Amino acid sequence: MDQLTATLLSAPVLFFVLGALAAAARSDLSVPETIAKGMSLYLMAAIGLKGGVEVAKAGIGPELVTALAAGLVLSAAIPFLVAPVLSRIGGLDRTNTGAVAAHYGSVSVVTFVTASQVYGDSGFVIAGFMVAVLAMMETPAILSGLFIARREGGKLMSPELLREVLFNGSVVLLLGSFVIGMLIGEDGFEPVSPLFRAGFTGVLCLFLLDMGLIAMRRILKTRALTARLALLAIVFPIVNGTLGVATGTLIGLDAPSAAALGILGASASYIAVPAAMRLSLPQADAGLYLAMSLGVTFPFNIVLGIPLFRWMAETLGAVA
Amino acid sequence: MDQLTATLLSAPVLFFVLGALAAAARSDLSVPETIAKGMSLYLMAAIGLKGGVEVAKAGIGPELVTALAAGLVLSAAIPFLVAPVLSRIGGLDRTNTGAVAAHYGSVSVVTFVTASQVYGDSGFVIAGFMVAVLAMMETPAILSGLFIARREGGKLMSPELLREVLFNGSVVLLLGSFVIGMLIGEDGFEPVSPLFRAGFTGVLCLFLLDMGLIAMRRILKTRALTARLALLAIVFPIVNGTLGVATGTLIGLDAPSAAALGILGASASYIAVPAAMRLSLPQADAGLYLAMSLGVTFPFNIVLGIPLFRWMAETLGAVA
Amino acid sequence: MDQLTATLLSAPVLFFVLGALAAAARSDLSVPETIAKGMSLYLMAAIGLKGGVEVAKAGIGPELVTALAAGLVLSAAIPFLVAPVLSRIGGLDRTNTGAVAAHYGSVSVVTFVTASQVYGDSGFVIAGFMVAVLAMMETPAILSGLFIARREGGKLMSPELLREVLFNGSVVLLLGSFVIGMLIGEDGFEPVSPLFRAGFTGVLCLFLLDMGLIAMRRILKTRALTARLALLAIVFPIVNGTLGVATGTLIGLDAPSAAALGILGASASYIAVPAAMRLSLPQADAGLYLAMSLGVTFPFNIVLGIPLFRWMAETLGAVA
Amino acid sequence: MIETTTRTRIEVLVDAPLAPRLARLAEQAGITGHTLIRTESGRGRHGEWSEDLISGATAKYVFLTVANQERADAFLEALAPLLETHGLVVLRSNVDVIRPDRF
Amino acid sequence: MIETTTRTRIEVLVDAPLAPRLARLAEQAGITGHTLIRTESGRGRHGEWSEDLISGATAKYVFLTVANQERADAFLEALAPLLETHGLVVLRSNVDVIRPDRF
Amino acid sequence: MIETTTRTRIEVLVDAPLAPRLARLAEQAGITGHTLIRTESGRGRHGEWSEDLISGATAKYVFLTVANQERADAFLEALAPLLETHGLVVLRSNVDVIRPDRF
Ligand SMILES: Nc1ncnc2c1ncn2[C@@H]1O[C@H](COP(=O)(O)O)[C@@H](O)[C@H]1O
Ligand SMILES: Nc1ncnc2c1ncn2[C@@H]1O[C@H](COP(=O)(O)O)[C@@H](O)[C@H]1O
Ligand SMILES: Nc1ncnc2c1ncn2[C@@H]1O[C@H](COP(=O)(O)O)[C@@H](O)[C@H]1O
Ligand code: NA
Ligand code: NA
Ligand code: NA
Repeated sequence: MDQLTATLLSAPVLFFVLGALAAAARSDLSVPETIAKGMSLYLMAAIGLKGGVEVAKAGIGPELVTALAAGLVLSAAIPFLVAPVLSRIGGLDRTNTGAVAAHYGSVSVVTFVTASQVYGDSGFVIAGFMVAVLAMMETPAILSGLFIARREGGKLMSPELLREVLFNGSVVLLLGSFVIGMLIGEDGFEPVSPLFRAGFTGVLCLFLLDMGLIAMRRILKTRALTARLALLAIVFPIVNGTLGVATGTLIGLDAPSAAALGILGASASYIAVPAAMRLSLPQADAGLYLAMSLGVTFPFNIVLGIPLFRWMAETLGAVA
Repeated sequence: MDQLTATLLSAPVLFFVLGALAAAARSDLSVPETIAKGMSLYLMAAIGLKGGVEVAKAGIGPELVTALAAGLVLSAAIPFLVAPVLSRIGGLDRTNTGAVAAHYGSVSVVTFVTASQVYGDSGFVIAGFMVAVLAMMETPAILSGLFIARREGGKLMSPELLREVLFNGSVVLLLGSFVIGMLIGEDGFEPVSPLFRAGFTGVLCLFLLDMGLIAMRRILKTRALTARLALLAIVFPIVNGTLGVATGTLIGLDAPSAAALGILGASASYIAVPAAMRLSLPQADAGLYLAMSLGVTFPFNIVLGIPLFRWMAETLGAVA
Repeated sequence: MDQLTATLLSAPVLFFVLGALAAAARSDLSVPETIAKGMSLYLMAAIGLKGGVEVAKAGIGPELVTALAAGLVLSAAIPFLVAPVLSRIGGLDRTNTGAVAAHYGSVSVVTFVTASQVYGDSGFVIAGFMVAVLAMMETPAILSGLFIARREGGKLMSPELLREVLFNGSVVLLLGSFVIGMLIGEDGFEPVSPLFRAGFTGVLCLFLLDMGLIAMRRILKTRALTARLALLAIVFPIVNGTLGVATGTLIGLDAPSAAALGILGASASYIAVPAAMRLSLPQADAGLYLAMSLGVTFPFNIVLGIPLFRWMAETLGAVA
Repeated sequence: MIETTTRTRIEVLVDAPLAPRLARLAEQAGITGHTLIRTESGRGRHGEWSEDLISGATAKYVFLTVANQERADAFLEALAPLLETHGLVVLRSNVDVIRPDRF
Repeated sequence: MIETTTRTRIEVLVDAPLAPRLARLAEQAGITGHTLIRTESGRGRHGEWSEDLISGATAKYVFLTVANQERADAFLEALAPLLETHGLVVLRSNVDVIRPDRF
Repeated sequence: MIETTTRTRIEVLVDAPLAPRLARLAEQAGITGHTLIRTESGRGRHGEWSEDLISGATAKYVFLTVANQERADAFLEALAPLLETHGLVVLRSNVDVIRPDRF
């Protein structure tokens, strides 16, 4: 697989590896939390804007609606697929099953962003509207996860939770920037393009450096992650990603966008969902779900998932 | 007014609106304080540098001196204009009157910065030296406000306050960058131009996103803001802005610079003055003056004031 | 010296001076700590990457090995040169002598970065591999300093200290980015070039603004810095820098790289070493070593050392 | 000499997303004021955590409030159901205050 | 067993711009040391605040100092005039320290 | 009424690079939990400091731990050798906790 080398030798992925190695060597290298948060806001605004500008150019087609529906279904359904495996093979109780399942139904913005950068660099361009699908898939999985955990006593939805699901910060920023991109179009984007387009890959490098540090440190200090659960954290992205690519191809997306739906299916949340779970399922073990989603699944997707789902989408696309 | 649509559809203003909507929906979207502070330092350094480089190109004329004098008078005088209104119509006591009045005499750097970006994008270019006027107008109003509040007992000026007035961080950064810009000129600016010129509008977008969040949250959680005071927070910028535009036209500034003097008159401080007031008039209600300057006047100026004062300056300029 | 004016009128150095003046005037201007840390990470990643890309173009020659060896020897030896002076003339006890000596053996990344920017702007280009020498020289001096302080009782090397020496964050980031630069080469660097190359000088300006503030504030609030020690903090960089330039010329480096070795010899650490000293020689006075390295030697090098070592390297190179 | 009165000081180590709920419970117990204090990291029976703005899931604050004994007790009662589920650490001590009517 | 002595612990919640003035008052009362602790946000009779670096007007710190009773009292006396005007929250309690001569 | 038990609260002001060593000492004394609290700046006999992320040399944390008296004493004993060399400030007081078995 030639794509694998291309991915592995791109600057963002190499910085991710550098971060992971530094943490493994127990270096004191670290990126301040607020800087990382700032970069994460920047990446979401940039990807949103660029997606919106693309849609302004290409127009909104029926594809967008189909893709949004597919994303919604995937995000809500995946938790129900992974839950029985988590409880039977992973040995988790109902609460932890629900919490972990919610993470896998939701998505990782940075995995999507890295994929769209790595793909784009070699001319394999994800359609702009997939950003809206990304935003759409962030939070439905939270409800599925809570349903699975079937919290006894108390209302199913506190007002805090409802806001978290509907107006989660990253959803609002992604969708908001997307709409702004549609409103301003290519011309209006031009003055902000030096920051949001030219600066993008560089910021992604520094952000992934931090993610490498965080992911490896999670793995090193976790106590709850058994070998079985670690294995599941690799099996899930492969299965869910395949599901995503297949769905994308079936509903008629082009290969890059089908690959992107694969990435979305495969990736697990580490932003919207963990905060919601602290609030709604506080008994669930944060160390566990962050170790799985951030410590194992995220690195897997960045390094192997990105080339894998492209290959799948190209192969399936050629067949279909 | 065509300018209104142009302003409303520029990326920075749209991000401001996005922030305000997110806060109104009680989204948990937020920009870390230190990131916002960093962007604010960047914007001040950039606007100072660019102003200085312009002056290095155009030379220092008598206009600069007249404009500085006009700015000084406006900043010192406006508090005395608004004070009687604040106490009679607004119903504020002497301390709060002085504190709020000081805010309106001083200026908002970001309002100026946004105006100069929005104007510049359509070829309506503010003269470089107006940055010096901006810096000049930051702090005289503090003294007027304290005089109005006529603090009993204690010295009028503590050493902390004197430093705040003379060497306030934003004044020093604005003027310092302005002088550096004059020293290095166009050639010396070239290596820093990618950061300070090309990146500018993009950073402004992210900063205004945060300002939208902050302004709306202020409004939502304030208790002290009565309907009357909210109305005054809209009347003041209109009146003071008109005063600024008229003064600018009278002293012979070109239309964009007269409009800029209008912006400066209309805008209210939310950086230099609040900190000085916490120190010197601690009994004044910070919730109140921040709600007025940041919650009402700032959004008004960003959305309506910018096109309004341009229109005024163009109309007056044609008449004069 | 024409170079002196060129250095003094470059934007980064002017921002450093602005920061120092603002602090001297006791302005409240300040850059949040996390922003400064973020910029420092950025500068290290950028300088590492660019060095690596240069080496990818030029290939690894025997020069690299010689220069690395020279750097290692300089870093380990300089503490032993300055220690007797510190104790006899400076009047320091053994612990403080060891701690201060370690700082002078190690290096200042930002001094190197500023020099390479200022030199590069006038076509005096430091070889890419000097970044590796920079990284190499960061930590050996720590061991020399501890040996000089000859800590009684306890092991010479705690596990924390060993990690600090081998996997210090800045060493890892510099070397890691250097290797990434070599792997991706000019082509792979292109997408990150807008952030890491175009944005570089501008970020350096803002970072040096903060360093000016910090350096001057250190000087103003230090109690331990005697006139003798302040003088030594100027003599040391001149002597060690001369040693560096001479060594560089002797081992056959071209003039810019010999000047760079001078800069490395002359500069004193304020990142890796202070943290290591807090851990290993806590009785040493942090106020003292930071005042010397950050308060005196750093400004001296930025303003005078940079043109001085260039002049030396050019003169020596012409003779040799 | 300044006159002081004894009041109850309550400190609760709490997950950041839960802090607003504590503020509401305190208010319902008649307590008008509180202050959130920043933490950096910690370790307990559930392992280590450190402030983490990316996921926002592992930051904690110290919720500090001073109140008279009656209100403090009411607040502690209201906290009880959260103690087990949300792994709160609750500390109570006495403290002298200067303007007792405020607390 | 480690020997300890009782000293007075004073904590003052104070607006950030006012913190240097407290340090001066403490020094004048003969207190050589203090530590500022970071807060995040809070609520009181004057409404809510949260750290706000843009205006710099609404950040607060906890000013913590430990001293012997005499100096602590002198410091509290010196604080008195600021209590009403600056809305300070002042807490006093006892604490055991190890090297009593330092405080 | 909520039932509480008295435990010992120990606070140590410590240089940031030394905090992990304190955590190890606490663990060796049988104490399972601690929390690090953020500081901003301070002043003592050795002059002023403020958090400083560039050199990383002058940041400090408050290391807070609650334990039963026996473990608290063991921890204080273990701290003793660091007291002089590392300029720690150590405070001890009593505090009521709700689930005493945790501490
Ligand atoms: N004895 C203790 N002293 C201080 N903080 C503690 C203590 N025990 C637990 N904590 C804090 O409470 C958090 C949760 O504790 P736990 O539920 O035991 O994991 C820990 O991560 C610590 O930050
Ligand atoms: N009872 C309390 N307990 C803890 N902090 C308080 C209390 N009352 C007030 N505060 C703090 O002091 C600030 C000012 O209080 P106030 O003057 O009542 O608005 C509040 O915003 C809180 O941060
Ligand atoms: N009496 C005190 N109360 C509170 N904090 C103190 C006190 N004395 C010292 N400190 C803190 O401990 C640090 C080191 O103290 P020192 O070793 O005296 O310089 C100071 O910078 C303060 O942050
Ligand atoms: Na997913
Ligand atoms: Na004004
Ligand atoms: Na050196």
